[in-house]
Amino acid sequence: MSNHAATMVAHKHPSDVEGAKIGMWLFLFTEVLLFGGLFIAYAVYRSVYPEAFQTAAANLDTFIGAVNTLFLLTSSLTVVIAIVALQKDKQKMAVWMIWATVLFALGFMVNKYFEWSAKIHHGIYPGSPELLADHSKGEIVFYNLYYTMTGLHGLHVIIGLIVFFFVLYFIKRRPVVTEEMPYEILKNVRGTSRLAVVSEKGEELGTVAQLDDKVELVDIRLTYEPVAEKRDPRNFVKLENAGLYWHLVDVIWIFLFPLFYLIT
Amino acid sequence: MPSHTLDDTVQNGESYLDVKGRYTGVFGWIFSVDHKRIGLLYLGSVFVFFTVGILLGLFMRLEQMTMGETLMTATTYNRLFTLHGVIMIFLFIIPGTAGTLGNFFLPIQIGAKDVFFPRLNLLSWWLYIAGAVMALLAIFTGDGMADTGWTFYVPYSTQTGTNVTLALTAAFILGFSSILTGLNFVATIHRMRAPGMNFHRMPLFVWSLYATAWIQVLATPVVGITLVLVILERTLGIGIFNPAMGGDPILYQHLFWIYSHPAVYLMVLPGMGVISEIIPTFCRRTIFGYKAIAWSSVGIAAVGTLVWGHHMYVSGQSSTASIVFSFLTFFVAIPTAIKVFNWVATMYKASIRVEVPFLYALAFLFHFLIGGLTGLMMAAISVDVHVHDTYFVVGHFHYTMFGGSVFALFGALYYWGPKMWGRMYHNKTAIVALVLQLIGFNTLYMTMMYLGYQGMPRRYFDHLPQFHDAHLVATFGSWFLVSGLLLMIGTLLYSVFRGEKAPANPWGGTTLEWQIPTPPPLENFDEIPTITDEPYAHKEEAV
Amino acid sequence: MLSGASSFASLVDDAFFFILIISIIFFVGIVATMLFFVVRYHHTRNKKVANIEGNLTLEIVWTVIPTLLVMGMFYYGFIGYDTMRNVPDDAMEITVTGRKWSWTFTYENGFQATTLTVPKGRAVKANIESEDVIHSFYIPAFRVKQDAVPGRDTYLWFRATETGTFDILCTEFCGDRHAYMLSTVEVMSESDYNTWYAGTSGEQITEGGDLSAAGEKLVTLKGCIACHSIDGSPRISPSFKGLYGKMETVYTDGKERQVLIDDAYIAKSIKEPAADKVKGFENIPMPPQPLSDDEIKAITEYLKSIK
Amino acid sequence: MHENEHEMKYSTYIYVWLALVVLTWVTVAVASIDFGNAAVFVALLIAAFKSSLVVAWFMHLKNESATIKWMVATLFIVFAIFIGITFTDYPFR
Ligand code: HEA
Ligand code: HEA
Ligand code: HEC
Ligand code: CUA
Ligand SMILES: [Cu+2]
Repeated sequence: MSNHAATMVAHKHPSDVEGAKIGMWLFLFTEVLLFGGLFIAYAVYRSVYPEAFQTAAANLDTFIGAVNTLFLLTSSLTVVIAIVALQKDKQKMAVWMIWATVLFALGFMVNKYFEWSAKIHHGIYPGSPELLADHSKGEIVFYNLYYTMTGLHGLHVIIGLIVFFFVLYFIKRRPVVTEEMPYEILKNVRGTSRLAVVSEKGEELGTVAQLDDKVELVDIRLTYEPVAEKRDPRNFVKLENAGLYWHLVDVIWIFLFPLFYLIT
Repeated sequence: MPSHTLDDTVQNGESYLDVKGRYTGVFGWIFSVDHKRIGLLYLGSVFVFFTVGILLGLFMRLEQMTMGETLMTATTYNRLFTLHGVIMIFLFIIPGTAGTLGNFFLPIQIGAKDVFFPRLNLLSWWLYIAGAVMALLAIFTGDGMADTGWTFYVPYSTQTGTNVTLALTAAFILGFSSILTGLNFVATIHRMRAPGMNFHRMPLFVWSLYATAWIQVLATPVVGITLVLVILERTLGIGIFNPAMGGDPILYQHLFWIYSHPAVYLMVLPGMGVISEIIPTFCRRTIFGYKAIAWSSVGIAAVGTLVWGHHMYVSGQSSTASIVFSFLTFFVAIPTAIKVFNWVATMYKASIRVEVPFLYALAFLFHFLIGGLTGLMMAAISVDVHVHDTYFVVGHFHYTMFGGSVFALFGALYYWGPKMWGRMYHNKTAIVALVLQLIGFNTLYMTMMYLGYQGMPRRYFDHLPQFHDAHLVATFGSWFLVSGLLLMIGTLLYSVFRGEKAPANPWGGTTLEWQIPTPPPLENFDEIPTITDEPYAHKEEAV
Repeated sequence: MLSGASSFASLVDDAFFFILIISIIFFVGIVATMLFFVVRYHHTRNKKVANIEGNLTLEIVWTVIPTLLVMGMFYYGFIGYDTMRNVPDDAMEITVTGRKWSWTFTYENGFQATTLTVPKGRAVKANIESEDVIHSFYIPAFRVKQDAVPGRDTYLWFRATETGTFDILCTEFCGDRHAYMLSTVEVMSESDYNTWYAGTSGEQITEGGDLSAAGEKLVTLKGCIACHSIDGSPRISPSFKGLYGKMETVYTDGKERQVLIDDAYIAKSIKEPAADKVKGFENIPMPPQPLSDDEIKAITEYLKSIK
Repeated sequence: MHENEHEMKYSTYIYVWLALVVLTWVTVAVASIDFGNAAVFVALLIAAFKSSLVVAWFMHLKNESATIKWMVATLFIVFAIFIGITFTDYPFR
């Protein structure tokens, strides 16, 4: 250990939840605008081909669309419940709710799969000969948009699923906390012999009591057994951010549903 | 009175350049999450690409020296200006000022130890490198670099056999790198200001970065998805812009410029921020109209989102749209004018020291005025019908981007270089380089504007005889510019490794970066300062 | 300055000079003030600074004055544009077709040519269309420009005020030979024009009898020679010289095969160029050419004749 | 955990979810009524209402700081501008 120890830990500012939230929201903004570009395109083409859009929309199955809407809405509900549960230290409940979310998301994808494959089976997919031959330009545009927008949305659902698996992993894992110990605290613990100093490779170097005065910062790792009903605060933030992302996916679908399925 | 002087609190912390972390050597740099090292990483990589970009510019000029095919074929020329544009915009100037100077000085200027998300910051740089490598790969794979121009207009870009897909993917990734930087800066500015530093005590460079960051976050995703749509059309045949499938090629232009017009302010705002730092420092007095300058950055960013259609007056958009866009475009001139007037007013009753950074600030003003005022000419619809897509536009944007943003960046390197690497530059050489640049720059680009008004279209591999003499003059000017740039790069490199050691505050600056040691210690501040006064509080009596 | 040869020239130039003059006043004023301050308040001359933090009156003045001025500029640009977009009722119409990389002009009687001829003093409306990618129809001397957008018809109009020949350029990047997508417009006096126009006919070129001669005209008119040379010299696509009757290596659906170039193959190459891609040119797309069967026959005859 | 965090209740969210389900039903039901051109607006209006429920409750925007609320407002203004100004073009062609 040397007094360079400080550089071994990333500079950590005191954990600032508000800042992390700002970051997350800004990230969501970019997602909104990513879809935003497509919504602009949709708006433009709808204004150019109003009738064709209605004819084409009539060919999409409202029932599947509505069921999928319910799936996503419910999955959003299960996510918030998971968050509340974690806040109330009900870890098991939270885990169950995340699984429920995953299930609904899978249900959504399965539905989408059947919907797409039925359409593709009928020869309706971008650039297909049937589409180009039998449909008006407006309808072609409609289907192009439909595949792009629901496709991009589906991609987000898949990403969301992966994120939830990560969150599950974090909630269940044995937490290891690396913290920076400020100088003042270090001063106070210097005397104790109960804390061990360990090299980066893991070999024990002695006790804190034996540290010389030059050391100003140490990198400490706390490993503790998870108590069944105790949460690691950082998991909460992770779940919350995953939830924000998931709700956004939901919000986008709330618009996609009427725009593609209902305006007939 | 500067009340946040830290001289007494500063202790001899080790400079960030010497600190040894988990990794050493190159890895100590490319895996470092220290904002200062990341800033320098950007600086290094940006300058590599800048050199490539200017070389391409030089080749284009050489081709234009003669008529007909001499140096290269038309296809090569078309790839060159595409690559030149892509490099200069996505690889050089957008990450150039924000990524380099922003990363290095934003945390210091607000009294923070780092940016809010240090690891995300490193990720941005890695994404930048990934995008850059991909752009360069596009040259060697498939059928070679795209030949579409940096604007990638459909349907040409969906039909050409060249490697547009890879070039677009590169641009997409670079866009994400830029978004992450912006996001990081907004969070940093909101959450990490030193106690007492409210928004109206932030240095103006920080204000300009704040406005820039918002543009990065809000406009970039739109172009991201647009480029994806072109990729989808090329790979999967989803022709959202394809007229044969009912699509509208002009919609692509709307979506492209929704980002790319605000992007020009992304390029120039940080530069303007730099100028707002340099001027009061060398005038030794407080800045005139602090709030006006600060809020005009936000104003430019805001109005800048409303005007994209001025690139499309003759595209076939409706006349109504052209008129509305023209009307709105003129309003960006107002916040810009406010900045210019306040800068000049700052020189009134000042005590001016004419050092190289200050000379660059003057050069910035000189060029940017020309660039901006020609912008007004093109904003007037009937004039733009004539000059659109001619060398007049090329002249305009080199004046704003090169004469403006890039000169501001050069000025900043002289101004902040001593702080960044702790060494001074050689004064005389720097001045000679500047003079060469000025002569070359104006000969080159003023001539281009003349050519443009005569009707010389841009992106022309060859030119008609009546344009020949002016093209010769322009090429001649480019050689002066080359010499000036080479000399400058030489001087800067020399200063990095061999220059005299720089004092902590060579210019008598008042902002926080001048109150800490040179080069700054790893965590910038031992103790986070408390701010009680405006950033440019100079003493009345010069020392 | 570039001479102006249409009624718009003065509109555009006046707006330009109006802005230019204001710009020069501001530019010179600002740069001069700046330099004056640098000299006057150089630290060797002025040691005591005045930390003036701002001045609301000044701030307002230099916001309001530029605002008024730019509104003037907008107005100037707007009236010019307004005139450009409102076509007089008596305008004669011409269709301008842009394609890689040539222009074709079709007159009201159906006559087609690769250069434009217009009468002096009469309003001419050009209906602009594109067969492939975006081009832009630009006549610098007339100060007019309009993009040719596939799938969307655009227009412009002008009234030539001087006789003579002026350049037509393409100003939207459209590929390799963008810089050679040139033509000219000849402005004739009204009477000369009428005589010339009376001599043209909209009759199909293929109706003349000699098919090969018709084919020769067509390859120019339809822009084939923008890409295909007729003397065997290399361009971006196979030369027409010696093409007919030769064995060619092509890719069909990605598979390489040999074909004999005969009538049927030529017709297919023109209608569905993407079906067989000639080896060595497989990445250069040839746009499908909207030609009638007669025209294709004529071109085939012509190709036979250039061995 | 964090002092400024709100005590959350399961029931609130279940009510919000119920509202969302009902609104979904309303959109579907309303779609069969012929509003003519207004149909899009009705559908979008309901969608906007639904999404604001999600944003306000599920995403807790309601309890966030004024800064974040302002940021979200900025986002929507900017997006509205993008669409709005694009529409100076298409209807006037
Ligand atoms: C740093 C980059 C930058 C900046 C800052 C600007 C600034 C401006 N630009 Fe520029 N522009 C580009 C980069 C930039 N531009 C690029 C890259 C292109 C081409 C893209 C392509 O096609 O490839 C382009 C193209 C472009 C066009 C399209 C031309 C065409 O293709 O036909 C137009 C048209 O309106 C325009 C206008 C303006 C205006 C009005 C400003 C204004 O912001 C300028 C405001 C500044 C001033 C006006 C000067 C200071 C003010 C005063 C001194 C006050 C006194 C003046 C009065 C108000 C009277 N620009
Ligand atoms: C920051 C932006 C930036 C900068 C700095 C430059 C710099 C230069 N540009 Fe740039 N230019 C653009 C951005 C920029 N350009 C963009 C966006 C386009 C539009 C592209 C498009 O149409 O899509 C464009 C288009 C463009 C054209 C129009 C092409 C056409 O339409 O046909 C031309 C023509 O001459 C040109 C020339 C130059 C020149 C001569 C320089 C000079 O400044 C370069 C001067 C430097 C040198 C001449 C070389 C110096 C050399 C070194 C320092 C290194 C030497 C090293 C060794 C010898 C090992 N540029
Ligand atoms: C934009 C450029 C372009 C234009 C314009 C163009 N062609 Fe082509 N042409 C090509 C290219 C490239 C090829 C080779 C690749 C391919 O087969 O598609 C080709 C191939 C051909 C071939 C087959 C040649 C061979 O060697 O097998 C014929 C015949 C032909 N073109 C006729 C025409 C005619 C007739 C016209 C005008 C009406 C025309 N082309 C216009 C680019 C062009
Ligand atoms: Cu056609 Cu350029
Ligand atoms: Cu612009």
